[in-house]
Amino acid sequence: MSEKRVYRWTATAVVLLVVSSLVAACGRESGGGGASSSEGKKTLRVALIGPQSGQLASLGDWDYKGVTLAANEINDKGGAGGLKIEITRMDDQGDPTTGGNLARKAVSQKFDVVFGSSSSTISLAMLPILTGAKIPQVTSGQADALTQQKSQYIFLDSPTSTTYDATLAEYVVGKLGKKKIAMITNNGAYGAGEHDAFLAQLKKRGVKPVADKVIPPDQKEMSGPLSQIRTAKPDALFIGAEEVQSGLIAKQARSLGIDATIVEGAPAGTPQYRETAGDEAAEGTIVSSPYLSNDLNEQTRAFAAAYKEAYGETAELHGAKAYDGLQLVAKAVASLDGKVSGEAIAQAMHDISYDGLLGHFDYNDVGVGLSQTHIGVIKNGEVEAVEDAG
Amino acid sequence: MDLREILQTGVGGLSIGAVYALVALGFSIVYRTIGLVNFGHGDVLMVGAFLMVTFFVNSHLAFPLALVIAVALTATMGFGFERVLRPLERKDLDLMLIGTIGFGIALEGAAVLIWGSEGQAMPTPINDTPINLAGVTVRSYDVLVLVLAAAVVVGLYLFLERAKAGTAMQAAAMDHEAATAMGIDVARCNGRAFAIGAGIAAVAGALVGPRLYVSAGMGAAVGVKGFAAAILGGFGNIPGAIVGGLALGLIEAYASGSRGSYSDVITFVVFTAVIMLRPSGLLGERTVSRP
Amino acid sequence: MTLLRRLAGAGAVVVLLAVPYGVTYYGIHIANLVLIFIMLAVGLSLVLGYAGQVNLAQAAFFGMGAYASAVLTVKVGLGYWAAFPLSVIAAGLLGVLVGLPSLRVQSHYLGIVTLGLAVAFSAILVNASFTGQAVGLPGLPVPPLGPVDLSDEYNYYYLLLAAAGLLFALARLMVTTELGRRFQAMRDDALAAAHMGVEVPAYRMVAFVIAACYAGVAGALYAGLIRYVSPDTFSLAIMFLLLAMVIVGGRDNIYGAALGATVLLIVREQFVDLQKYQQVAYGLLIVGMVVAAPEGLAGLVGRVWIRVKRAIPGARVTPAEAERALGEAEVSGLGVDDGIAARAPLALVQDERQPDGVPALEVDGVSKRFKGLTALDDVTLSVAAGAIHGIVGPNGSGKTTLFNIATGVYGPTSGEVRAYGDRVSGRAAYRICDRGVARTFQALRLFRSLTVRENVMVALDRARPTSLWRYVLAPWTFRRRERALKARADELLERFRLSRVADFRATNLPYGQQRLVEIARAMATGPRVLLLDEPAAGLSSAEMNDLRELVTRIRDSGITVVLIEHNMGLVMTLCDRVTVFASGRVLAEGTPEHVTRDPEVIETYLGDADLLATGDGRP
Amino acid sequence: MSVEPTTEPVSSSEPDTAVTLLEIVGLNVSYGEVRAVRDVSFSVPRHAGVGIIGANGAGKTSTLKGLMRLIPAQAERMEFGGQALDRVKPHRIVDLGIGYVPEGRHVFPGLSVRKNLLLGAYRQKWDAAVHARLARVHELFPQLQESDKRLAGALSGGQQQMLAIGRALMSEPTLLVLDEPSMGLAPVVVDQIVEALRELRRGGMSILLVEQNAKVTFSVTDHCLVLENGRRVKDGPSAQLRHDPDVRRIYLGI
Repeated sequence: MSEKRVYRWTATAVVLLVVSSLVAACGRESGGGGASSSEGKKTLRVALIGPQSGQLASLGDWDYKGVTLAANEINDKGGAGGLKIEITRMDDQGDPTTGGNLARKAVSQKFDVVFGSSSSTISLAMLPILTGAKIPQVTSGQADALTQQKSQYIFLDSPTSTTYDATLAEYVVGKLGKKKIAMITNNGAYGAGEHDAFLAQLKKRGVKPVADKVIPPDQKEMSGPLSQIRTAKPDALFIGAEEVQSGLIAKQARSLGIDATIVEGAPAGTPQYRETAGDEAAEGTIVSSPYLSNDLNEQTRAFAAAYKEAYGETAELHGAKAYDGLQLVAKAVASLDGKVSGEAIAQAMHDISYDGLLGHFDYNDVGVGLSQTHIGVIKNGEVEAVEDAG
Repeated sequence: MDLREILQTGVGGLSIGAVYALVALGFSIVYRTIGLVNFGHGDVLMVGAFLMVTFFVNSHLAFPLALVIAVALTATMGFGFERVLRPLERKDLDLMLIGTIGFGIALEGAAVLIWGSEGQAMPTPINDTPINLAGVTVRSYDVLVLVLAAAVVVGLYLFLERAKAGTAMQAAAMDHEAATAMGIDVARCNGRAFAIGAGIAAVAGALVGPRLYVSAGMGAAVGVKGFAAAILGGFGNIPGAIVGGLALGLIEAYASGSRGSYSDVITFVVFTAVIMLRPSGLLGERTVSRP
Repeated sequence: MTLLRRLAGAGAVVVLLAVPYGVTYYGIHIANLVLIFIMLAVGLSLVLGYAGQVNLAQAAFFGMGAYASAVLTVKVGLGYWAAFPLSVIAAGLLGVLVGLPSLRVQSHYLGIVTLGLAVAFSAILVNASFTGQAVGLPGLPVPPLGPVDLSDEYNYYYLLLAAAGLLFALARLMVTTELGRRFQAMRDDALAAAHMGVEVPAYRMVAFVIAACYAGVAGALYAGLIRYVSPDTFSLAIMFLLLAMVIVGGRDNIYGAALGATVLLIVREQFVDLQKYQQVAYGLLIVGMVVAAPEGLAGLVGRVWIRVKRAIPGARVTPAEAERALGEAEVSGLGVDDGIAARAPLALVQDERQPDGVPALEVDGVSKRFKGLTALDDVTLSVAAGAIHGIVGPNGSGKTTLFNIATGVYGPTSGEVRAYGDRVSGRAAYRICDRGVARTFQALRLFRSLTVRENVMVALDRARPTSLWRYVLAPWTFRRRERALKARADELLERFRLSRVADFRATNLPYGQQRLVEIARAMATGPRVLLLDEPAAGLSSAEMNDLRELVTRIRDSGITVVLIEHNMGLVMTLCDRVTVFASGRVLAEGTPEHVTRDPEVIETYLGDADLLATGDGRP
Repeated sequence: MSVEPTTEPVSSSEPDTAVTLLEIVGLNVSYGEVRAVRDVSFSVPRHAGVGIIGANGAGKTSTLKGLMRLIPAQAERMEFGGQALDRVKPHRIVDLGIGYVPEGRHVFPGLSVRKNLLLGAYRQKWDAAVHARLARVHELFPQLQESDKRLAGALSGGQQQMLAIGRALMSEPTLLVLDEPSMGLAPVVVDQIVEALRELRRGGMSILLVEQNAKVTFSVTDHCLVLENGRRVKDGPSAQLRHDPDVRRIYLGI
């Protein structure tokens, strides 16, 4: 028996020796990058952490395009308070653990600002790490849970679910007077947030949903719950799910003969929703979104043109959110004239206000900068703004 | 749930069940002839679906033509896949398990490289007008799915029962030594079986494309359910795969109908109960002749 | 040699302790994750690699450990360390639940069932309100440890190192003692293991519970480290990553599992940037490893190490070591001619339980039908205590079926088999073994991954699963128990003159020697009745004589022998009485001389009664 | 015993010793450590019947499987009709005209009797000639015609044996190789099999028969080979071996 143990022990020792030196090496090498002293600071280092694969890949892609467009524009005009903006993209693969790991990597490599992530769950996983390291975190997630952490370093670049759904409920129940409302939401972080927010708004207006179906985020075949919704004969159907699933729900609802008006928050405003649902099923969908279309005003038209020229795609909400986010950070950094630190940037972002594509940004102490959305309706493939329902 | 709803959910269950049946068929035919449990089979379906997107959606070919091209291409790749996985055939299960999972991961990576990570929606080939049958709405595309699935099953049955090559393939599965003595080239039969399995997966991918959303990750979920369906029906048993697929589709539909978010829980708990009661599945396992 | 070993051991410990001082904040986080995944991978290696149970729910056990700790601390309000043991127990209970199907189904069936239950478990996590649904549970408490601030990952590293070291040492103890041997025996050949007294169903459940508890510890410590749990973290992707770690590392090897976990995690972190190509490379790496080096990294390291050792002058490489690493058995040199006749009496314990006058083995009207085929038709025969009883007959006449009923492979359709008066037919194989009935098999069924001595030790070991508590509560007792068991095994091997091959893998020995090992293993269970199924098949004439002498010595030491054999020369000279079978029925019974004169027997055998008449009638 | 079959060997078609159909020189087969066949040599002249007898585990089946290239085997020379066997792929052996009836029959249980037989002629087009052959097999084994549509797995042991022989005949072989056709069969069925083999011999078919039952072998072959523990210990004309004390010793051990 002893020979066996000898060879085993020595084999493990040799290998662990090699491996731990590898870990040490990779640790030391990546740590070095961020050691530039703050006085001679020439660049503002921004880490963009978001999904590049899996279900949420499109969200990650739009964030990246919005931030990069803004960065290039700012750098062309001499950078943020003289600092050249440098973006480093990291893929969290739509998994909170990887998101947490990358947040620690950002802290370890002393990034100044972190953009991420597009999903509320991953942003929530990153929040304690970045806040602990006093690094400002700008997220395109909109779950209310993000604001409940009472962090001074979290900044949502879009209104919270409550705001989306308050505007929506006000228009659907108040303006259109629809009473028989059915709800179908997935139990992912976004879907659950939308479900609770919209239900609260309905209760406030004394309306009880005629049907309230919850499905898993990856379910694709919804004929079971939809057929029950059809029996309830609703005249409005609220959807709380990501772009792709919302599209599938709309398509399957129409093919099951449900003709209720479809009512949803931001996802319904994206090209991906319309493409998945098909123009016919998407027709007439009521959308609550802070960025209804590209030709709201002069600023949005310029943004849409620059976006089209840079990426050959039509701009939409998520790109606009990220663009506003970086413009805001740049304005905050400019106001610091040189003394750049995590704390200073965060404090500046609370102090200043900014008129962006999505509206007037003025951050409260829990990280919400925008509290207003607009109502739009999808007509033959385009989102048209209804009169201001704000 | 009143009667109408029960029937409506049932129709939905059958349409997704038909897809699970096709996936299960792919699993069973490869297992029956080669003794290989290919956990990457879901990803072969994904490749088929992406080929449909390329030919039917992007290059606007007619649906039947695009379908034939996609199936032919995936089936030819099937021969190649079999060559890659041949060292794993008839090996013990753990190596086969992780080997084919690795193969699936590689396929997913390749799909991301070729078709991008976002994936694409696929319109239904015929306009999906609802047909009203005594209060129960049946989506016309569901009918097409059931018809095409039935056609594949009949085609496979005819090939196995009538065609000489099909009979030879069955013989090779039942007794590969006696088959060799009769002059049957068992190795080529295995390649052909894998190609047929891949072709059927391509059909399933094409049919499920409009229903789900074609993306690199779509294979895994459908793969697990398809494999469960194959086992439920009786692994390696061709009629069993069809019964298992439809049964699993119905279980899932009724589970998601009643307790919505717990549908996966109910589906797999019922599946475990059936397997515990009848370990060899509803119609009995047909194993391959392991040497 | 021991100097080299101690040096290497100390070196490893120093390195492990020094890691935090050489890495950045991100590096230490990766090191912490590596330690957590080592605990998970070692647990999976025990149930999948050693016990051969295809468990695809390890990620769910990991999730249960983490969530139990989260819920108990945040929702129920317990302290972290109060919740810790409860979380491990919760994971263990889930292990029992997910392990139940292993009693009914195995291999790919068990794979999909455990995978399904894991998917169901994560669906529960996503839906149940108290688990925070899809958002999960943020803001988990930092484990208090006196003055040490465990929110600092550098300090947490040492907590994880201690836990991983403890679990690794416990795993090493388990695999090098009775539990590991029984797992591997059960994996190599569950039927043969049951015949050696291993309670296969109980040990399958034990394997699942151990893997679940390992994952429970890892889960609770993960909750303490990350302080945020969400359902996505315990998904199928993590399960397949764990599986890759165990298989790429080296399947039935806890060192391999630890190695696989370390290497794969670091490779994944290094490649996290070039995501697109990483997945293809990662998938192909796994396929390549499985096809090219099924024994994994540990196997490769082992092989390299042996070659290095051979190169060092003076370092002695024992043949057993070479065989283990390089697979070549340098045993062909061991001729069989050194004989297998043994001097000392072979019975281990003079058994006083033999009530005289009661037949050693009674077959009472036994029939057995398989879906229309009648293998045995109302067979009755009796074997006197202390006799050597031969059973002969053409192929397919039901001889082996009778043995299978007597030793519990399956039950009879009707009738009963009794050993020394108490019923054995219809009982589980390991219970029949405890009643003193042992057997060898027609086709050799030695445990291929165990050495000759380990094969015998599995049979010698009479411990019941209930005595497994010792591993946790009194691990030091094993040194003494193992030494005693090894001594008894060596003594038995000496009697069978197998000591020189004790360290070789049993299945690499020449055919004759393997037959001998199988008989020695059967004798190790301390039987009162020994059933030998065609022991002479494939033996040379020299080996045949040794076998004849061996069986006689076994009988002389008070053990009744029942022998199925085709070689009539052996049967004639060895057996006191012979029963002739033909297509499932007893054709004739009596002394060898009487039986071979019976015209019906000759008819069945030679097919021509008058053939004998022309012979010179020599006995 | 029902019908008492004639015990002398059939010899209506004289073995054409001039032409050797099958020539095996120095055949060795081993499974890992176990050397099952140790340089066995024999030959089968045209129209002749050669038997291989010996106790269980003597290497009889391994010899056949080695010759049929179903298991790895080494030999100085293995020729059939002048062609070297060791360069032919296993599934091409049947093209040379060797029909094989495996030990334990190995019919295709899930296929019908008709399909089993047709697969015997897999290498030819399933045309009129093949169907004529099918009729001839039905004549030789009438029971196969009655159970034409039944699944082979549902047949009795005897019927499966006839099917296995019929299947091998479907490729119109010049040499029929049979491995223990009498195993596990009732005596009356064994007689039917023996009668069919004798009729085939009368039709000029050459046969290589491995059998444990000496009587069956002697009544169908002209020449016999005796194997013990993988080695050829004795061979000679069947008539002479019938009364040889060594044969009796091997079988009865006295």
